Amino acid sequence: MTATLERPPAAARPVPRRPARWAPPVVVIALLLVGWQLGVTLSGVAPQVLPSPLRVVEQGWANRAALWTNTLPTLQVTAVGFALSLAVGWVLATAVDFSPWLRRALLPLMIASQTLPIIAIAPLMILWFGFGLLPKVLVIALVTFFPIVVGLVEGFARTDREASNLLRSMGASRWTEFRYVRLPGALPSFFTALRIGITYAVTGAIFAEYVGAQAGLGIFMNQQKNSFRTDLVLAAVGVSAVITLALFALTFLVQRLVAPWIRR
Amino acid sequence: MTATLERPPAAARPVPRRPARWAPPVVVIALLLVGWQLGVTLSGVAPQVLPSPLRVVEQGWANRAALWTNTLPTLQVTAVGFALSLAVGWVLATAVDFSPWLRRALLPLMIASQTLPIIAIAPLMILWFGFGLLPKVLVIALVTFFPIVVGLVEGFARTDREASNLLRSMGASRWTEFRYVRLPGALPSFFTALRIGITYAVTGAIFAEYVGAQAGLGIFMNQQKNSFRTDLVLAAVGVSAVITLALFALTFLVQRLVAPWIRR
Amino acid sequence: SAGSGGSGPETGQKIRVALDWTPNTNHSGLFVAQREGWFAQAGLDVEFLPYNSTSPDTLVGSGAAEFGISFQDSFTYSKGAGADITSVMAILQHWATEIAVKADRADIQSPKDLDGKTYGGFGAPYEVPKMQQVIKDAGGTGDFTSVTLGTSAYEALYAGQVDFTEPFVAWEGIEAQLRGEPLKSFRYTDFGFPDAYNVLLIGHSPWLAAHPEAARAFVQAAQRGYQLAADDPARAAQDLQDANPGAFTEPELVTRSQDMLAKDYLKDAQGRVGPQTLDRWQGFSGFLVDSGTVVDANGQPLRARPDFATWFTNDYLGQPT
Amino acid sequence: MKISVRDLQVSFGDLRVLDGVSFDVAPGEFVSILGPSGSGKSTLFQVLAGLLEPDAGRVEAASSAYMPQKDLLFPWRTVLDNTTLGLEVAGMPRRAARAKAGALFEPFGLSGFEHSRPDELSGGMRQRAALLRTVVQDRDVLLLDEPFGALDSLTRTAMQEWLDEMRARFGWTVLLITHDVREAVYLSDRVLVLSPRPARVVHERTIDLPHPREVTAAAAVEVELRGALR
Amino acid sequence: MKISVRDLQVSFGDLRVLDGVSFDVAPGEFVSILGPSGSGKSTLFQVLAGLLEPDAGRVEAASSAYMPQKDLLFPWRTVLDNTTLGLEVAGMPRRAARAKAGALFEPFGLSGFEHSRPDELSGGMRQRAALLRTVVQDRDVLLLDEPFGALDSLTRTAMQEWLDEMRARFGWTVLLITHDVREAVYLSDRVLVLSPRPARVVHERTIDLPHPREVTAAAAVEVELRGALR
Ligand SMILES: Nc1ncnc2c1ncn2[C@@H]1O[C@H](COP(=O)(O)OP(=O)(O)OP(=O)(O)O)[C@@H](O)[C@H]1O
Ligand SMILES: Nc1ncnc2c1ncn2[C@@H]1O[C@H](COP(=O)(O)OP(=O)(O)OP(=O)(O)O)[C@@H](O)[C@H]1O
Ligand SMILES: [Mg+2]
Ligand SMILES: [Mg+2]
Repeated sequence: MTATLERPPAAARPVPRRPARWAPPVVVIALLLVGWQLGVTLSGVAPQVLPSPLRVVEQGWANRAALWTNTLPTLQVTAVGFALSLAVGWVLATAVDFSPWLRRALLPLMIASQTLPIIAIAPLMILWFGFGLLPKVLVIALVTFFPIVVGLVEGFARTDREASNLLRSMGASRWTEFRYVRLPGALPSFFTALRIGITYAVTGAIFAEYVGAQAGLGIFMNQQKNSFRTDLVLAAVGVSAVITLALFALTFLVQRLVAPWIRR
Repeated sequence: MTATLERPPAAARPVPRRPARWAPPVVVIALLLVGWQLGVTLSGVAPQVLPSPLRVVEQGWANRAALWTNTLPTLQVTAVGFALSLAVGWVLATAVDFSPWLRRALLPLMIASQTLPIIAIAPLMILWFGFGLLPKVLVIALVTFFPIVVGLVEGFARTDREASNLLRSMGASRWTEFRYVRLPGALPSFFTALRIGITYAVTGAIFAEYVGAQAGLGIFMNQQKNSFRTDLVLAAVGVSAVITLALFALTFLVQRLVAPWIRR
Repeated sequence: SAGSGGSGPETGQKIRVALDWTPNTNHSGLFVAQREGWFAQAGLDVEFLPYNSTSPDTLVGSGAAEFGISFQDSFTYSKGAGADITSVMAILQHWATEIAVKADRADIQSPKDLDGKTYGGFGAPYEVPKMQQVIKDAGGTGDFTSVTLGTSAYEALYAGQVDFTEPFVAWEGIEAQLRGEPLKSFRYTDFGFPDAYNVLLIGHSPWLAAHPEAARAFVQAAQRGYQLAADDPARAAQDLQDANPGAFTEPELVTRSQDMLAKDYLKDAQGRVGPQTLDRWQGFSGFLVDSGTVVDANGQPLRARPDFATWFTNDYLGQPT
Repeated sequence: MKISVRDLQVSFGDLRVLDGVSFDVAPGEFVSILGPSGSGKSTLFQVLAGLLEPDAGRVEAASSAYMPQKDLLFPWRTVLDNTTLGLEVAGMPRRAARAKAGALFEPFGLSGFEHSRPDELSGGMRQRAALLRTVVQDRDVLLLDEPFGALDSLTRTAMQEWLDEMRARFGWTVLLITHDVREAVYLSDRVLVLSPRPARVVHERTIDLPHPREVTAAAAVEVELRGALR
Repeated sequence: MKISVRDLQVSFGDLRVLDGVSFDVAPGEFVSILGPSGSGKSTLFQVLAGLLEPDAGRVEAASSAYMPQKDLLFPWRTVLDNTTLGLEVAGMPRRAARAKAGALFEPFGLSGFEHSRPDELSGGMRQRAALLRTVVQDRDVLLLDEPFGALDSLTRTAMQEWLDEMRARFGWTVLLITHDVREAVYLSDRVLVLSPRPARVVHERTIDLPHPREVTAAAAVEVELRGALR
């Protein structure tokens, strides 16, 4: 390679500008929607089977009050449930990191917990915890705590041995070593897991409403499905997709605040 | 610290011996089971609500033929579905790593895909794909590809910039750089994600059977639930837990073969 | 009598009702009684439990609810397995589900033509024995393939993925008409299969014993609600929708369904709403027990028919007016 | 010219690092670069290796093998496979690459460690492995960023002699960053001295002594260069 | 004795690294360790810092501040916060620790980089930051593994002088691994020379010259030590 370059002093780095950043998803989603609309219109498929996107939007807008009323409880349950999930995930991962005994004892249980089908435990949940917030929150925590734990446990375990040695040479206790090396070292892995977990949180909440709920997007979807209103089911799916996307984006924001050093 | 040590040459490192390794999970699980058994016996709760573990084992054993018949299709669907999920995950993550445009275009779609409730897409799946293997395989792939993609994408993105530079200085193409640096560098993150994904795979398969199946653990659970046989539902849950634990353990084996350098 | 000691029901008696599904026309009498204030007049504080995936048989059987909606088929299995429940009222007097195939299936003229075909079902234990029996009654062998599909069964039927399924004629059946997917259906009883109470109101047996007055008050208010639904389906449909704002986005489905129930299903041969007979119970539940698929609390098939008279009661119903 | 740099300017944010650096390197020439820590020597190499775009200036550089200051051995490859990296990237079959790199383990004092993992090497051994990975690529131009910094004098002398011999044999063009003035004098045809940050070339010295050099003969040059570094 | 090592043996698998190393270090003494690359110097330090259990032998070592050969700056901390690490671990409030470490940025030539991220430093600057992180801990004993390897001669001399002065002022006991014989002679009360792997102490030389030392005065010692390293 014989490269020749002659450039004026440049202050700005070539970061894609706003339209360029937003263009790709907008273009692809627009293409998908147009294709869908055309497909539905041309095939003349019944709206109960597959409504057109225009119909979904139109009917969703017409029923925006009901959608909104049902979005709020789902949001609330998601927030509380995921907060619990984070707390449980951190506590378990930390405990497991400090004690290999606990690690061996708890990991199989945690994996097993992920195989509990809601269908099997829902009756127990209701009998034990009634119809309040609690069972739903527990379902969300159950569905989402596992990625958090795995991400943290593996993040902790991959800490540079030499970095741990440095801390030990400074006379650091296990806890100090954890705080100064293992904890920050596990953050990249944690944020990856957080993004996986939070994606399941909204679906988890909708799912949790099957355990028993007065209102919520899951209830709404079920009602509309039983009334054969596929368009409104999809409108609710759209709402939950938007919520999930927003939460996903939020994790990047949090990451930039909490761990700005993580290179992307 | 003034440490004094005088030790004979020691060949062996202090690795916990077999009984010590297996003791913790066995002890904890035994304690749980005994507590559960006692709780059920003392409270006299109806077996439809919560059967005792002894009863679950006993009835599970009595119905082992039916359990086995229903385990096989679930295993098959899990294997095929997760294989597809891995393939899709790798292809998407690689594509997205090569093209920031694709990354921005596809990531929102992938997140949105995770919010599709099976209840909404099951009818479409049936319409389009019948109720052979395909729709179930697709549901599993849908449920499990996302952790794989996120783990890989973030693993690729966290590649040491200086390592990439080194490869570029050797005249490596983007593809060669990917193969020599980004790919191996992302493996730790991939294996973490694999463990998360594979845990969801069996649950996903059971879930997928609700889309439509002749046999499988999900069908079995549903039938037994409708027959108020909570004991047999839990026996099936136990089987799926064992499968999941085995698959989880398998990931460590694969990791040791594929990427023995990952420190744990 | 026990419990409340024979004086009128304590005011504010709390009663929890477990529904089997999202609110629909099978529940209309309960919502009518609520909207018309009849529960309140009886001094009852009735709460409909929120939608949940737990079977009402389990909820009522464990005392998590005092009353619930059940079906004679599922009731037979949970009662056989030892659930502490009693059927206190028949909501639908007949089978309200039928074997349905697409109307253009010239090859299927009778259930006997279903041999070798594919059934899209819901994973309940009674479906296959029932279908087999109906097919045999119609002259077939009863050999068919069964696929568990849940609520996707209807879509699968329309798409030709399965050959027959078992819809509620007053819900999915009407929806199929509204959608323009005509169905052809066969009544089980036309081929000699025993009739059954498709939908039941059930109560927690210990609670019934302890609170006979409250039980009577509740059942009679519900009965009155269903009576109104049978007499004035339009008003019942309105009450149902008013009680569940936002739940029904297809009003025509509700009114037509309510009309159909009023016409053919809510009243017995004598025009009464609610009563049950031992004959009916022995017919269908006896058939299920005989099929060997009903098991007891220990998982052993019931060997002999139980005394079905202990499974239901008409004692809480009001006298025919 | 193998390398031609004119008026090179590089800044990191507000920090001006290279402030108009200019020099040429002729084919087969061995040029050492001396300069204070943090002056911008590694930055200059990154530009020459095509890894960093300068803010201004004109750079022409033939394709080179670059040894960064950090050793950057990959934990997922054995030491041998780390050293074949450049060859593999260039498309050489794995077996041939291993044979070629393996032959250098003996002179580099690494024999017996072919199949070790990099973190089983000492600091100096890692540095030698990184140097091996660079020179085995047989490129015309070598950019070596402090290749001998972690070596004891004996090992260092051996490596220097090896490099001197090889470049004479193959006519390599070498650009070497070092902090050891004696090393620069011993090896180079020419030495460039950079100023503290922001860096310019403040001194240039052609060394016309025959190879291999006697330490004593070059003492005067050494004193002159030390002076230029003040 | 601040440090007492008797018959120390360390192997990695089949690789025997330390083969009966014995020596003592008196309080306030400055001892340098010379030895071929890969002989086991860093391994010895790891045993002294309590990070590696020897296979046999007797080690007594007072609590020490250890500077490993790799700089190990944490990417999640600014340069300043990396240098306060040892102080924070010892329980010093963050503000006080920052003040204390911050005062050394000027003499270490790092001022202006307090709030940079470690990967924005040059190799030599990273090394100085790691040294700063070690000495600021004010421990009685310092274990320094090649602290000046990546520095140019001027910066190196400045750092050496600083260290010489400080240890005189505070009576630090210092154990230093270096490849620079002149550095060892300039700074040490005593020099130990290790053999190639498996390492033993093959030469020991007490240097009784007054401080600060003239380079010329120590030339004879330098020649002797170079001989021992052969
Ligand atoms: N990626 C970066 N971002 C910001 N500043 C940087 C970056 N890389 C280098 N610098 C700064 O540029 C200056 C020169 O760095 P460089 O690594 O080129 O020095 P050097 O001459 O190689 O020093 P040394 O001899 O210590 O290796 C330093 O002040 C350093 O802090
Ligand atoms: N973790 C390890 N596992 C296996 N072998 C190791 C390990 N650490 C060091 N060694 C080996 O021990 C020997 C001594 O290593 P050490 O790092 O002590 O050398 P050193 O004297 O510090 O060398 P240098 O001057 O190059 O830094 C080397 O041959 C090295 O390969
Ligand atoms: Mg440098
Ligand atoms: Mg070393």
